[in-house]
Amino acid sequence: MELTVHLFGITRDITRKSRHTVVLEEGSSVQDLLRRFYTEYPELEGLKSLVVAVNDEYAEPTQVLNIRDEVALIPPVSGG
Amino acid sequence: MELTVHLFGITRDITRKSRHTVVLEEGSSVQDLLRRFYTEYPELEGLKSLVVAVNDEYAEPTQVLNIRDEVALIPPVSGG
Amino acid sequence: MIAVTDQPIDIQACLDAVQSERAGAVDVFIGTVRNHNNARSVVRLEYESFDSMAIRKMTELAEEAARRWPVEKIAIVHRKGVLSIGDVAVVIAVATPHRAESFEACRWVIDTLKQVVPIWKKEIYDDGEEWLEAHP
Amino acid sequence: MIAVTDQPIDIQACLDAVQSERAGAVDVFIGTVRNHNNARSVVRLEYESFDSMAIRKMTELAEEAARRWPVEKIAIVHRKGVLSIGDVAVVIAVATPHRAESFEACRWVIDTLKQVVPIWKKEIYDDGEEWLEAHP
Repeated sequence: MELTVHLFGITRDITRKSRHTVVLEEGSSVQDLLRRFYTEYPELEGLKSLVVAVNDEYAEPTQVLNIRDEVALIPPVSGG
Repeated sequence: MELTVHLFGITRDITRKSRHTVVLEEGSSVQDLLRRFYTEYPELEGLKSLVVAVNDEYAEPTQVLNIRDEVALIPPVSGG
Repeated sequence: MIAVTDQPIDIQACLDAVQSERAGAVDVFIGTVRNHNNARSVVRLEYESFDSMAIRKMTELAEEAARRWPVEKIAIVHRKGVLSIGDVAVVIAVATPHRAESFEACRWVIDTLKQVVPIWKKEIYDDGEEWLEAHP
Repeated sequence: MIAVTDQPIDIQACLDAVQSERAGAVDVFIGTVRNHNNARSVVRLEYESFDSMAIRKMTELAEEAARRWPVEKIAIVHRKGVLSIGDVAVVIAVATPHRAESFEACRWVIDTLKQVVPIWKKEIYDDGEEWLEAHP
């Protein structure tokens, strides 16, 4: 399945993209998605944290992804 | 000596005056002044507290009063 | 800015007064007239102030807050006279470099103001009136 | 009122939004752009927001605050885009019956917002730039 992942802040700077399309096997998890990003952009390993949001909610690493999910990488937030 | 005492809030209501002139002996203290008020207006005894301000500062009961002092009765404050 | 006023408090003026390039945080406390107190329905309030001493005490609060916390700027403004439900009675604005100290200083100022500043509040109800805190 | 905006935050609108006859206290936190951070001179800031999720998380904060404290009304507004020194980045206004709970709820909201709301701050210095909190 093909997923378009939204990128913000430093992840946008590292990837030089605000969206990145990833092709994953059916049944892939949040962890699988993150592994793919770390392989493609090793600089992401240097971040204090990196989590995934699915449909505007923080997702557990084991959560299985669906083709209709809206997915985003969330580097450490710093609002306020 | 003759002192004019400023009255506020409930002390103004009890005495029905915003200023009250008191004649005291030279060397009288804040405590002497309060005693005079309690004698003249026994209803003041019902207050939660009653202190005296001299020249815009809270005064100790033993402080000696001077004819040039600006004196006020301070019932319990309730600003804010 | 330290003031006791019989005019409506201009909150934006309080904020402008504490504007500082070195401050990253402003905490503002706004005390307003509630429509009830201790289960009684409040019609209006009257605040009376011993102005000269109130200003002196509020100035001392500002100075003491600046000793205890890294305060860049502070505003303390209290209304007096007749107030209706919803009217602003007091505004305290404290600008500090970081947020924790703005909250702490602002709360200390309002808590201490209520104990030491010679201002008195009378609540007027449907069926009577009362000077707050006067009796045990 | 819950919002993320690329326009200057209207603080008076936030105050109007939390006006309540049952509230006696409003605590307002205003986060502004400081001219320095960690001893570096800040030229400007850029805030980026994942809007849909930010609004969702801010709404959850408002709901959770109302469960923990007797909140009458609450406003949470965050700015995004390019900000200059002195600009307002965030406003949180909490109206409650009494003052203690307005301070507690407001502080909890800003503290938690900084941990969970997907908004990112880049500081631009004379000699470089940095996404805050990004690296260990």
